[in-house]
Amino acid sequence: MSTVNEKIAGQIQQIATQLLESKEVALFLGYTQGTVPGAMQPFVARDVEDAKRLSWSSFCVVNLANYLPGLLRSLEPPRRPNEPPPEGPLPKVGVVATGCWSRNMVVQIQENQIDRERVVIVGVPSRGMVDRRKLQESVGQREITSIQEDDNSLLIRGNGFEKVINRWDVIRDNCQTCVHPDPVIYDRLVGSLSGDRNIPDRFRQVEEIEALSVEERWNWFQEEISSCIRCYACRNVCPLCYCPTCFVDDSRPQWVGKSKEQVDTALFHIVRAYHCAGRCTDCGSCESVCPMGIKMRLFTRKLQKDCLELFDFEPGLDPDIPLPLTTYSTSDPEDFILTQIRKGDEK
Amino acid sequence: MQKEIVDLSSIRARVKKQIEGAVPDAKIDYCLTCGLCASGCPATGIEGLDPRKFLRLLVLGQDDEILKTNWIYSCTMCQRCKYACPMGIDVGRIVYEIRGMRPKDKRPKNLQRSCDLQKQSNSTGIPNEDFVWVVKDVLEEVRQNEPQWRDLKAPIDKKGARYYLNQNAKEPTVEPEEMVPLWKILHVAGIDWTYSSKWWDGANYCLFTGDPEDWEYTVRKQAEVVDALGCRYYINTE
Amino acid sequence: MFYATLEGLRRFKIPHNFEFISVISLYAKLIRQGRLRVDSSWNKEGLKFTCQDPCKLVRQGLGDVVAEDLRFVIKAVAGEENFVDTWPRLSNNYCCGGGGGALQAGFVENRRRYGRLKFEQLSETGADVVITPCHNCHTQILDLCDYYGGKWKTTHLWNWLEKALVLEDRDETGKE
Amino acid sequence: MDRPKGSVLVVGGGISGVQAALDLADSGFFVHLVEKSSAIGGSMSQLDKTFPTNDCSACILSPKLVEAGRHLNINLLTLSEVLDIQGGPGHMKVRIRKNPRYVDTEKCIACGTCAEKCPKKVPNEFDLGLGTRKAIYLRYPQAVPLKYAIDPEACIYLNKPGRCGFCKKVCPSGAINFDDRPEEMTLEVGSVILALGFRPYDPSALDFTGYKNFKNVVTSMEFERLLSPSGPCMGHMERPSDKSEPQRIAWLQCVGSRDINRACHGYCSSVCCMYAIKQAVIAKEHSKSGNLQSSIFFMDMRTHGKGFEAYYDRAREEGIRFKRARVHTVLPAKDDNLVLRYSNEAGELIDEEFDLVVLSVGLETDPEVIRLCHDLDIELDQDNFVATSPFSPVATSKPGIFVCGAISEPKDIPQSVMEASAAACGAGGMLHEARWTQTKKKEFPPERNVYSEPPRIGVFVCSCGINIASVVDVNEVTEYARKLPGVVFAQNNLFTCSQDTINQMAETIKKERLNRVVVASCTPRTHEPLFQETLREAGINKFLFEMANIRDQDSWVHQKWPEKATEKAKDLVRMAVAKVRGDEPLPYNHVPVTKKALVIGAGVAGMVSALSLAEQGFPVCLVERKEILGGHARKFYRTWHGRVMKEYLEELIKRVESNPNIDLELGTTIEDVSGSVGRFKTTLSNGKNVEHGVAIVAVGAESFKPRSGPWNYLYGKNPNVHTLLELDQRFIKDDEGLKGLKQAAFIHCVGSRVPERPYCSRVCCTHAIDQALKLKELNPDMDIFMLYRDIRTYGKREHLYQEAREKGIVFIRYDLEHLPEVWDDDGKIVIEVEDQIIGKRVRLHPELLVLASAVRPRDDVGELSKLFKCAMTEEGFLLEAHMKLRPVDFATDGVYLAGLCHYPKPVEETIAQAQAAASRAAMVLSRDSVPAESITAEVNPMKCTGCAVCTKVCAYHAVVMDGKTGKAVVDTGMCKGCGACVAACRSDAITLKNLGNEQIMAAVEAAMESW
Amino acid sequence: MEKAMGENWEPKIIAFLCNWCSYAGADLAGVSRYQYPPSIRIVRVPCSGRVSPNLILDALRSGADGVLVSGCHPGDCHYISGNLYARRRFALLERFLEFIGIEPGRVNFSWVSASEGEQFAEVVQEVTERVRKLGPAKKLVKEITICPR
Repeated sequence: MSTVNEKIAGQIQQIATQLLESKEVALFLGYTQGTVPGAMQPFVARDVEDAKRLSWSSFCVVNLANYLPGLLRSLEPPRRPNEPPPEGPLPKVGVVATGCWSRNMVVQIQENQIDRERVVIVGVPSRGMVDRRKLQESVGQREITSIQEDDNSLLIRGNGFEKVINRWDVIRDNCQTCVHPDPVIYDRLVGSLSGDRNIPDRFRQVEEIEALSVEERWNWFQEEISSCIRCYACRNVCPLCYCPTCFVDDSRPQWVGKSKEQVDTALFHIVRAYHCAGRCTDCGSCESVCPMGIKMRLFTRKLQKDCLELFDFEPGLDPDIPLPLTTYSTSDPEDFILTQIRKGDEK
Repeated sequence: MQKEIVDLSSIRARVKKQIEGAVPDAKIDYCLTCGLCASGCPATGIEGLDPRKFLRLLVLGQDDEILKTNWIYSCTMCQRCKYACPMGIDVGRIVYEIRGMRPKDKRPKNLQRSCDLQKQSNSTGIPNEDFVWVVKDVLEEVRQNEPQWRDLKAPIDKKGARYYLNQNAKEPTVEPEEMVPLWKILHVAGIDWTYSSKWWDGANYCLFTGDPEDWEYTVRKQAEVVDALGCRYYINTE
Repeated sequence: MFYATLEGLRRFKIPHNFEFISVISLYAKLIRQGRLRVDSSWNKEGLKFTCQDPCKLVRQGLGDVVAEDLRFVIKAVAGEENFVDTWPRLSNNYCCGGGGGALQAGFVENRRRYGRLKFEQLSETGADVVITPCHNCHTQILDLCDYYGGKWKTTHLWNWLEKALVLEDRDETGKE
Repeated sequence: MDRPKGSVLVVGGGISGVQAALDLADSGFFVHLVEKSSAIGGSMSQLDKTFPTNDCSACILSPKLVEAGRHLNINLLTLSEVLDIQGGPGHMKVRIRKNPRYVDTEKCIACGTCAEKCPKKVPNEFDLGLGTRKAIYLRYPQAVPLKYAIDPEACIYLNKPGRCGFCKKVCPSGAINFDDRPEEMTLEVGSVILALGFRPYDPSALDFTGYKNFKNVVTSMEFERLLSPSGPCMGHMERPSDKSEPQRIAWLQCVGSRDINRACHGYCSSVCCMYAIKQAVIAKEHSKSGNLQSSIFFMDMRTHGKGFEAYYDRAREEGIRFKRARVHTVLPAKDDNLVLRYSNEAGELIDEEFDLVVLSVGLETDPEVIRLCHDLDIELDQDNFVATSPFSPVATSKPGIFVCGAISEPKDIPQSVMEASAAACGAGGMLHEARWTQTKKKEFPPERNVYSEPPRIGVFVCSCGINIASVVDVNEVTEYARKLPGVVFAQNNLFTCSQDTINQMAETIKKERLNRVVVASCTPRTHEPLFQETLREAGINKFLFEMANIRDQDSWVHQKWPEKATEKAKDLVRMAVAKVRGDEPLPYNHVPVTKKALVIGAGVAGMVSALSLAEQGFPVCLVERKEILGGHARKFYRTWHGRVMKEYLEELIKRVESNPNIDLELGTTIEDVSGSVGRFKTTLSNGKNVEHGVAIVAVGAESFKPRSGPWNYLYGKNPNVHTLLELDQRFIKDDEGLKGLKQAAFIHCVGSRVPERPYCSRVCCTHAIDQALKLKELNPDMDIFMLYRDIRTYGKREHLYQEAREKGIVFIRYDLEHLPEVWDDDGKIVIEVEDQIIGKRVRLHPELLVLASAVRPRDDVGELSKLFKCAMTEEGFLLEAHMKLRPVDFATDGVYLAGLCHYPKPVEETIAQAQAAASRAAMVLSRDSVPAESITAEVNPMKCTGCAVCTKVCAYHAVVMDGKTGKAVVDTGMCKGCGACVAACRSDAITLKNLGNEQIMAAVEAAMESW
Repeated sequence: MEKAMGENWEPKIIAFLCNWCSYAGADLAGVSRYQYPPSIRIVRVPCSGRVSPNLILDALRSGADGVLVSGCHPGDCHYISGNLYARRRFALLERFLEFIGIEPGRVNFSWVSASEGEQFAEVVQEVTERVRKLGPAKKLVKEITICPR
């Protein structure tokens, strides 16, 4: 009897094989086993042979959408940035997409980063991915030599220990609070849809910060970013950060200093988060790849919460609903506007 | 609640047409139904009517109701509505015409009687001689009791007097001493005045019964008297 | 009835050689000319006066002019400061409800209901004396005061004019 | 005959006069704009907000006034009056008297010192006497020209020479001239436009309103001033008696309108219902307590304009009370409050107390204007408005003299603006041969190339007399400026804007080889153009310039802190220098114009537009989807004035067909549109391509046919149920059958003002009433019933309503809760409806039932709007650029609209709008090129990700995605330079010329440099 | 650089004002001589829609004790809708800055029309008071230049 993930892996292989064989796609983007125990890594299958290497587990933490625009471009003849693309149909790419990845792809479509016609999306309803830090904590900081997955538990072995842990306990925060685990757009579906989840306190972590005093919040923020080494892994893994020149690298104007001064680090995180406002689908890749364990998801999560509260908007659900910062409503909240506050006070 | 249904297979509105015949500028149709009249009228609500509703009944040809309602005797024809009406519609004038349309025996008795008496001479019906006697009697009393007024006058039928004074019948009939202050005032001012012994009462309720011929008759009689006396000015006690 | 004659002459085009005038205007003219000398010093208690603008005399008859004359005479007689005006007033004043034959017509309840506004308006002024220069008004306002429990005295103008007359040299006044 | 004069006289400097002047001056004519008072702006400048957008009146008006004030081809003659006009079209001699201002406008810098010192206070007529002003005064803070004037009646010196004269003593620029005298002049012009406006009705005579007797009874115009931030209580909404904020306000409608008894104004003033609602809404906003209770007492609510009905609906939702009642008596109550006594519809007397009563006074013609019109032999109508005809709505009885605005009928601002453009079209059309013959053109020397030069910045610090210098140490600032990086020259001037300093500045630029200039003085909003022109005269690009606002935003607001103000001035100069360092020369952008118009739709609107342009010599391509000209008007019997449509239409069609400048494309629609103003390319359905500089959309609308649903009323089921246009058909055919009818009924608002179509169709009340009158003409004994919700015979149409009542047509009001019931009784129509006055149901048996059904937008308007990138309203009508001041323009430059596709309107308004659209189009077509914004956005393709956020936030569709490269590109011809795209771009790939992030940051950082 | 906090401390506030409404309102405050504290340094921008979060952050980074962004009232925008896009951006930014511990009152937004001179003065007064209460800005300030004085 195989596990759910094994079944999914099998189906992905099957679909990829069929797509590649039929030449419907030129490449298939999925996951394969990594070298570290339990680790998975993004993988591009170019032929039927490669497709056999495709796999699936609870460790697929990096959002595949990030690689899509590049892969698509790689299939076009080389050209300069402002040169027109060639005429005629271009090769397609197959890709595996969970709920948040697919929502990310919706945003990418809205922002012209991928051409929906050129991607074949294999939707996989997400069961949540593992937070390696939680996992590590659950076994102390002992070295793990192997991880064996069952549907609801993980068997972890290391030098001199073996432990079974509840899978859900080590699932990433973003997955635990995810309300749309199902893919929003897909061409093939693997597994069955599980439906939206109702999580009343999905923004609990944000609310906890909000409940702090100003100074406490400032201290939290400063502490959170103090370990940042400005490696930009969070930016690099993010499918929404696709500017040719990132603002941190710009010198005219110089928005952010290149030094490791805390102010500049702060500005980097503020602007990075703000750039994701109304677009971030909370895939958690940034946090998963941060070598320093900075919980920068809280920043984007806050903006996500506000977008929902202020504009009743969640990104990625529908390509026809414009992104919140590209539209407006005449009745948008303005209780923060001084002249409106005063009016309110007088009343 | 089922409302009463008015069937208008054709509007006859005879009353309206009759009024329009008698009063070419009645302007009943001009009504905007804005309600300004009703807002300004103390009779609004009395007998379930007000000037606006009243006009509306006319326009919709509800003649029976118009002819039946006693609201026309609560409307004092004061014209306060006309004063502010954007169309200047004179509800008082219309009420007057409708009062006249009532058969005499269906009119308020005392009102009709006052007019009928006026046509004889005065609204109270006292004989002219009594009026002359009361004036003389009261005058005499003042002259005797109040020495400073011993030369007070109350001339009657004095030809060529400059002022003709027309006396409301209420005083000679009910409170004769109320005539005196005016005599004194005129006396002090040195006014040359006279009463007449005929058609001396200016109350004239014929204005209110709705019969123009009665009204005209009584005023004509008064005018004849004044002109016969050759007075320059005609004043009454109001 | 002032208006009965005024409008009667007008409407029926009755030929006549006299001029029809109001006694109120006559009082005012005589006072202005000095032929009637009046003094308000009698009003030591400061009795407050107000007045009714008879519809037939003012709105339908001679307009605001005669109503202003009325006020002029009352002020001369009772003292400028002792006159309290009503609102509405002059040509826009409320009818007392006694006119139009209402006093004779019977419908007493309706008549008093009509007069309610007049009663409230007059009460509002706080006046001690209400001058009613029309017989209908006089009777109606007297009745309203009685019926609704008013505190004022309803009178004709002539009583107060008589009271205020300055008499000593009356015989020397010239002729008109 | 000689060529006509290429100049026009516009009389009246209100919004319509200003609009007419601007239209003409921008299309090749020289304009003399005569205004009686000391400043232009008219009544609109006195308003607080405008309906239905709640725009700040002064804010939207000011730019137009400033434009008119500065225009090279507008000669502003304030304090002036027309005495006499001689001659005819093309050649008129106008005698004008210019009254003395006693202030030299060349010298006055509007510093206000004079007024501060003037000892004489008089009631301020701008605030309708609610506040005071001095004998030397500025009409209002944003006045154009921004020059003081002395009121000769109030001035102490002028009345007793030798006394006072303080103003002259304190004026820093020596502008006071007590010897100023009236001047008479004669102007030769080709045509005249009268834009004489209105005056608010004075309700003093209506004693029952209590106006003048009670302090807290004010007119609506007075209330505007009470609301206005620049008014006597600075927008705090205080009632006159005790300066407290009213909590209960009542508006009384129709004061001085629709009143033939006391006001002698039988017409409806058209605007009062809307302004009362607006005031009620705005008052609620102003209310500090937040529980202001607003009540409007009315007889018919007339919200017949675009967006008005929705505004009315919203007001009701916001809790504004609407009482269908008229108040006869306003009574005094405690604490200067007022009691309104009114009868409700049930006939019960109600007393209600208010803190403030606003009389919604109507509009009337000023007696002085009446006299002027008599003198000029201009025909007036029975209401003393200038008489016009429906088919030439802006022409007066005198050839060559046109009219616009409220002087020809009470009307709102958009309608006035529309007519202003129409009048400009009339005047300009008549004089088109003389276009550009009398206009002036500014010539500049070639510009020096400064690209390779290092910055050489000159700083001019103005003392503004003592306006700046008395607070700010200008010498210190000048010395400081001299040391700033890049600054090679710094100088202090007494008045930098004076003519001699300006000349000297130009010399300095040349001599010192300056390539950047900073002026530290007043506000760039008024003075930047002047200094920029100086730069051009000195041979450098005008965009190499910045201003530091050290007066309005420094010395004037920090009078108590001179040291800090000086520090601030230094900061501001440093910021300006930092900014100017990054300024680059920008091109004076122009778009060449294809001198051809495309007019879409050949109904009355389209044909009038096309003819108006063709007769001025411009080629027009007139596209009509049907095979026949005439549109809707073919089905229309007569105008409410009684003019038969057919005669006019046949004549119009003949003129269109025979005009050689008009290419007719019948049976044709629009397939595709590209390009922008001056250079559109349109593909027609017949395959033809049209290149054109402008387009006018006049595609009309449709009549709503209630074949089913709640408004059916037997339509299509009983042969005797018609729509208005169907009855018109029977009139046109002289249908004898109508004569014998005994009873007819009309139902109004069929499909209008209902949830699915929540707007008023504007024309149906008048149309239905006119038809009822026509039926009465055919058979005077016919009983006719009109079942209506509010009769909306606005303006002079009210006379028609009166006539209908006079003729015995019976009006019965219904509402949505009490709809008429209509059924078929064996082929006979039966109607039952409640008469709300007598409270009984009335049963009618009409042999003819006419449904005044809605005018609805055409379904295909949406596609057209997309092609031209024009917006639409929720109802599906086309949306103009600005509801108030740009009623015929689209937000897309070079595209205009006219007729029913904009909103339902009668034929006279359609014609006026069509002429207006032609006028606006002629402003483009009369030029070889049109200026475009210089400060525009620019894309760096190397940084652009193609995410298209910039295209989405651009309100002008100026940024588009290049389909080939996948990058954003800016159409500089369409870009207005707002920078919304710049702020939206995450990649810093799009920037605004001379307002890039780097430059703004330089200014910000400069502000913080020293502290 | 240590900023003196005290009675006489005048905060420095960068105000981004749109050209058509708020800048004009600031002018009107001057014309009407409404007095307000000499704390603000006005940067004229075409539209409040031109102001990106980056510019606001830059002002803070440069050491501004406070920031004010002011535009036309909704519906009055000279560029049709610039202020409405801005309103969304600012709503998110304002909440976000508070979230990471920037004091409420450092960054302020207002609508001031061209006819609201007094209101402009009041806004400056109020913003200045808010900032004064908070004291000199320390967060997100980049100490680059050392004040010579």
